[in-house]
Amino acid sequence: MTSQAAARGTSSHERLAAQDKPPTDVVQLKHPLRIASAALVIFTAVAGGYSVVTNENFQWDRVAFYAFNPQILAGLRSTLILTVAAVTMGLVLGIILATFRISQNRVLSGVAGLYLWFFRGTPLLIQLIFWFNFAALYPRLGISIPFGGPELVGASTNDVLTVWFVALLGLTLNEAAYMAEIIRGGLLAVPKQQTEAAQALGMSQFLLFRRVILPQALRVIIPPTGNQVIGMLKYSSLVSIIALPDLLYSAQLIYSQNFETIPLLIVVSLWYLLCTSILTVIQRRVEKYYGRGTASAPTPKAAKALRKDKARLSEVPA
Amino acid sequence: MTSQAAARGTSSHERLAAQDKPPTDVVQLKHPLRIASAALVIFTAVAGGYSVVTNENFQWDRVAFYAFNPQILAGLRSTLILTVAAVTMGLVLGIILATFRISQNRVLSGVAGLYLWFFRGTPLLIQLIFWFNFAALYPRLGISIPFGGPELVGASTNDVLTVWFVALLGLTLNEAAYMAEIIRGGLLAVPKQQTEAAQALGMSQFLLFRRVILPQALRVIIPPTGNQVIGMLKYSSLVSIIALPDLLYSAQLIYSQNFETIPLLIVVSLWYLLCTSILTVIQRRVEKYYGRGTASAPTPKAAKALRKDKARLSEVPA
Amino acid sequence: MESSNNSPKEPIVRVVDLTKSFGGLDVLKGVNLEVERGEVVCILGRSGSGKSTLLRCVNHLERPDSGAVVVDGFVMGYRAKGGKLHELRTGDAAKQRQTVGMVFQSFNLFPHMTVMENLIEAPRKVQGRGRDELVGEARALLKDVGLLEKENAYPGTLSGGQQQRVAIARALMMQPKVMLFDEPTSALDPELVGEVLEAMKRLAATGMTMMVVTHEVGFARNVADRVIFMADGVVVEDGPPSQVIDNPQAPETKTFLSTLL
Amino acid sequence: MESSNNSPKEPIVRVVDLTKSFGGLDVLKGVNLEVERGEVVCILGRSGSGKSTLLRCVNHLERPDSGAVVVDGFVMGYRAKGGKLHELRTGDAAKQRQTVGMVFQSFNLFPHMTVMENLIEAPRKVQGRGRDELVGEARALLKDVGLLEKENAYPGTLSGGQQQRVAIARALMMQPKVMLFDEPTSALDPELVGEVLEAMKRLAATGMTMMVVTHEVGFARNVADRVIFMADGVVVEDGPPSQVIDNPQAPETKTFLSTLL
Amino acid sequence: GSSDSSSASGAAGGGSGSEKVDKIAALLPSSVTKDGSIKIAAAAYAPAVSAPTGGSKVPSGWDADLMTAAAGVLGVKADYVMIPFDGIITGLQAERYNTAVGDIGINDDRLKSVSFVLNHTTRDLFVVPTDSKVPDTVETATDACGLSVGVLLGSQEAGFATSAKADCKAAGKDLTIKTFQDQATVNLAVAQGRVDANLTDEGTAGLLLEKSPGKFKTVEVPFVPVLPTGFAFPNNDDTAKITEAFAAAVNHLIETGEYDKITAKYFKDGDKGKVDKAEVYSTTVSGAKTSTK
Ligand SMILES: Nc1ncnc2c1ncn2[C@@H]1O[C@H](COP(=O)(O)OP(=O)(O)OP(=O)(O)O)[C@@H](O)[C@H]1O
Ligand SMILES: Nc1ncnc2c1ncn2[C@@H]1O[C@H](COP(=O)(O)OP(=O)(O)OP(=O)(O)O)[C@@H](O)[C@H]1O
Ligand SMILES: [Mg+2]
Ligand SMILES: [Mg+2]
Repeated sequence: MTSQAAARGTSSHERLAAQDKPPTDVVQLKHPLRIASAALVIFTAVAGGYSVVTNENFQWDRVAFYAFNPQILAGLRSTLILTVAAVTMGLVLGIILATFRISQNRVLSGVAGLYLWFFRGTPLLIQLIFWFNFAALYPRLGISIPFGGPELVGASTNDVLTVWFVALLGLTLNEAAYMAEIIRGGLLAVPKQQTEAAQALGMSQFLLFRRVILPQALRVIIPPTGNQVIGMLKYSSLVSIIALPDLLYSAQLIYSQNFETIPLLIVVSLWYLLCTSILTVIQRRVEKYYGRGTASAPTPKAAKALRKDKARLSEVPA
Repeated sequence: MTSQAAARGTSSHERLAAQDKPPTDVVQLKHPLRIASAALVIFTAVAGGYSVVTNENFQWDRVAFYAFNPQILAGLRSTLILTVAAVTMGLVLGIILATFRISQNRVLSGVAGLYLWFFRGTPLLIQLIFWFNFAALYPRLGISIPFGGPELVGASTNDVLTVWFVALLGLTLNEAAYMAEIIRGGLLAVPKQQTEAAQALGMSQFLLFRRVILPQALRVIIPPTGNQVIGMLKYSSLVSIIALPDLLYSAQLIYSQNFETIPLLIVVSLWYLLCTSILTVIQRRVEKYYGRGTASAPTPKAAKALRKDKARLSEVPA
Repeated sequence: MESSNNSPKEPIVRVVDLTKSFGGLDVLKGVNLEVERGEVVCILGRSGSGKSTLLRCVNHLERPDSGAVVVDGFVMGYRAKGGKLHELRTGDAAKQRQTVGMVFQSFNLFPHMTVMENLIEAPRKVQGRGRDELVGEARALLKDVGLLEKENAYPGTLSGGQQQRVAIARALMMQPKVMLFDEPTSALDPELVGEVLEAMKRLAATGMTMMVVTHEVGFARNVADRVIFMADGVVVEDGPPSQVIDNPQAPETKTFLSTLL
Repeated sequence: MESSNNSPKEPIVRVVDLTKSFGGLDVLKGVNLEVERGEVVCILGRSGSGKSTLLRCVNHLERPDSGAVVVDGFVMGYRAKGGKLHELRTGDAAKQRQTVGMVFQSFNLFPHMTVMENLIEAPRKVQGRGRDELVGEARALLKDVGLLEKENAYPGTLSGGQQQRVAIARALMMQPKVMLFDEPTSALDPELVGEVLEAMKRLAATGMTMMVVTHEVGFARNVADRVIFMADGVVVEDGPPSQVIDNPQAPETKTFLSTLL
Repeated sequence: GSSDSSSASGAAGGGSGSEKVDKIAALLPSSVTKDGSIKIAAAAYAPAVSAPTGGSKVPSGWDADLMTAAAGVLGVKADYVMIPFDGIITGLQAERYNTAVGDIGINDDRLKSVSFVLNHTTRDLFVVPTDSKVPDTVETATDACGLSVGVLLGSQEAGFATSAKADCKAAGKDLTIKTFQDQATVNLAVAQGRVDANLTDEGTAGLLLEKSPGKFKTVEVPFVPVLPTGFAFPNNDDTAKITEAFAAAVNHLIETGEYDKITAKYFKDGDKGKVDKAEVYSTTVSGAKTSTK
């Protein structure tokens, strides 16, 4: 039976006799498929690139013309401001939500759960339309005695919910829901022992959260947050629904009048690609920074366990 | 010094004398803040709910009227089909991209990297507009001799790129980029030793990938994939830009004529919430299923290490 | 090699009728125990007998179901007033824990802080002491445990034995009245056990009150003033090492020691 | 308790002038070694001496820099033809590995398959054998290692010793000519070591050729036909256990053994 | 031309006057008659085009009904696709559609890319809330300065608003323009006072007043020129033939009175924008009007 198995694996080889020295000249394996596929891919890329550059439908001259158009640049600025502001505020609100969610207090945790369910369950587009038209539901915002009592302080909804306010509100509330989940994951990833060690040193809840848990959680939180920022850069274009001219909508405003759709979309794509590339580089840097001190990992035993107690004298059981 | 530290922590307590028995009656701590905050939250929720239900601007009768409108239901069907199809195809393409990305072959890995960079770097909205207007760039699709040679086979771009095709193409290509990253993470999470064990058993690359690596990677891949499906359900509403009447666009078509915007958006939100809730439940189930056999974890030593070798006789160093 | 403490008869830790259960499992079933000031007490017992739970009750990381732990006259986690125990708010309970230092099996240094930061963080933020004063103190302690040159290293770059010695120094920075050790060497490679035991032995010689859960019978025999043997949630034997280790009375102790020898 | 093999003088494994380096680090510096059919060879040596790398070269999990490993007349990873070694494609190299079974320190069972699936997966898919035949064979092997009742359990629910015995059975299912063991017991709790060594001992008694990297000197002394001592990438001592263990010549062997005793 | 005289005309819109007329049908280029249907992009822009309801695929509205009737005269099936307004011209350029409807204004900018067959003229109005302080008539562009005006993305009105803004700038004042992606959102914005006025065409304004009784009123804006509107066609080799065919079909509908019937259906106060003759506007078809000026 054993020889049968061997025959299957090695039948076509030249078998060496017991005293033959194995040859020392090695003929390396060629990888014709690998080379061919690489060639095909490179060829396709070059052909595609050639076609893109030479196809005049792309209107590269118009692309160059619009690349630094002041309206486009203003849109880019709006997009960047929206992204930075929404992510920052989403992060803060997300931290609060995450701590609510993992809190012992059932009510707080339930409320946070409801929030996450609602804001992760409906499209951002609809949320934006809702906030924008909030005046149609509640013409005045204010604090009043509930169940039909008189208003104490208040203002016209539209005076409060300006376009930018609505955009930031919508993006932030939505982003916070996603950030909360990321942060929760990060907080749960910090070993319970760290909490105990800090408690044993007499640290208060707040201190141990701020100095021990959060910095360690950040290491887990940072990478997906980077993705959220890049995502936000792109999804923030949904604010065009409330007529806030961000990068994409600025282009749409131009091409809806002059129909130079393709070159304008190319301009916008190039700007987005540039921004996401820069963000990606920053993300890598930040990740590296938060990995400090922990690259060579603080798990005291796990790795060592495998090297341990190798040397042991034992008798074989009878 | 020691007494100084103690004084700080316990100064206000009644100190027991050395032979006093400590009291046994315990007065539990009250949590007035916790109770108050819970009460506030519940009150706010009830007041908010009351206001939503009684505010006639929400037009609940119209919501009920449109909830099962055939156009809305048809839109819902389109949304679901798009979601399922795009995620499935995105998964398949994502697996290919992920294997390319981690492949030793620099060209393949580079091409996959470029793909990811491009499709994660530009908004889906722009990608959809591009594909939809692809005919403006290339009126005919076909295989032809590159660099200006004659066409071999081909068809009019618009015959190929129907609305549904464009929608699926756009969503799939975009989704694949995200899935590829998820899958790559999953594949890298399978310990290298599993590969070696399978190789040592004589398994071929393909077999070990299919039977050993992939099933284990799935455990890591499933949870974020669930999030992608839920995300896709919502982001698929972007196809309204190319006039594919999905759930949201169906509602927009209706309110563009009768201007009953708010009730229709509520209807759409309710449907989205229902679908995402169902998907979340399914996601939990699937996660559980893929956790099978590994719940009580296959890490041979890590946990046990800490219980090990406790009993050891040793002399204290001099 | 009997310890050279001059045992003044004044209990600094008193454990009175302590019970604790988890879910349905009764882990501590009425533990009574006193530790004198300056005494070194080793606690032995097999896995699951409740040793760790006892230590965790002493610094109130676990709340007892009934009974109490009195450290230096104060009931841990409560304020004794008018014949009743009033539960402390978490903030006050945290402050109270300063009097008790604890060293864990798995070191639990803060991985994102250097050794020096690990040492001075709590005394600065909890006790509000000055940085310079603390750095000086920390250096002295690090010198004691032979790790002065590691003050700017991150814990991840240290060996297990080094990490555990830093953990001991970190606990001492709070100037506790009692030090608790929960199997401080059981996560270490055998070569590294010695250096940690040595550091503990030197600490004992300074007159620090210590409660040590350990399986290092050699250490117990040489350093402990008293050895306590726990089984099934109660103390079954309590006496000098010469008695408990070399001449055990309770059947549980006999069985346990025989598996070690 | 000398092993009862009747050592036929025919080498089944030949390691010839094997060198291997990682980056700048020369791990194997010209290893020469022969293993007879049915022989049990234990390999000792301190950490980093290249023992694992040697085993991994034997079944071509690592590609040698120079030299060759010949198993049953075939050069591992190559086809010897016209005085040259032609590198095999990965698929063929994979098939060739069937002749060599390997058991790892960390078991490496497939966690998502039951014990039975772990055993029959490779012979079914690689050797294309029938399910029913394999299930019968697998049951016989599981019975040998005392785990018949666990055939439908997932590895995660087994103890380390049980997992390692399943790993041995899994390797045997491929009907290899040589079995390699890389510290098969060093990840186990002490109580569990015995059952795995026992299984290996019974395997040795069946006449299986075995190369065992181990620190269990007791096992080596009792079961091995030959003990090889490696240091710094070369074989420094090679002989029967009575010679290498009880009467070592090389200074490296002496130092090493003295740390163990 | 097509010989299939029984070819279905649009089910919903067709009336007595939209039977196939072979002579006119023969004008269609073969690329259209080949599969017996024309692909029509329709932007929902009530009352010109209202999205189909109740399982039908054919939209209603005066522009859509006219198109359906014209298709009937030409003996081809009207194959509608509903798309957003700003996708119309691009869709035509990509030759995704043979023609488009949606109260599409004819202007010189658009004529650079596409061709038209005139079928109507549209007057613009401001729609303002009933309690608005905007006077009943805004005579000149500079009178509108200081207002914030909501317009629809891609519409002619968006263009007019932009030029009014330029006039205001020249006069040292300003005009705020908010461009929304659909008419429903513009309406909401006006209703809530987010913008002071919606610059839109007469038909839309009428519908809006009808659907939201008591909420809005209209304001005359004589400074905005009357716009010719029509069916839009892509510029390609067949433009001359297809525009000629559609012009002939519309003219036929005008002659038979069908045109009057259709517009009467949607303009409650009587249609002020009817045309006497369908003309071709194109920069590629010889003999066509090349400018609206
Ligand atoms: N937080 C907890 N929740 C539930 N059960 C617990 C908890 N902590 C401890 N236990 C259980 O209480 C029992 C005693 O635990 P404890 O850690 O005190 O034992 P031990 O004597 O320290 O044992 P070991 O030597 O293994 O550390 C064990 O059965 C343990 O599983
Ligand atoms: N894939 C690799 N890449 C780089 N270095 C490696 C690799 N594998 C092994 N080494 C190095 O080669 C040396 C020898 O390793 P090897 O695992 O063969 O030693 P060993 O004798 O098995 O030691 P141990 O008893 O610790 O398992 C070590 O210094 C190790 O770090
Ligand atoms: Mg314990
Ligand atoms: Mg090794």
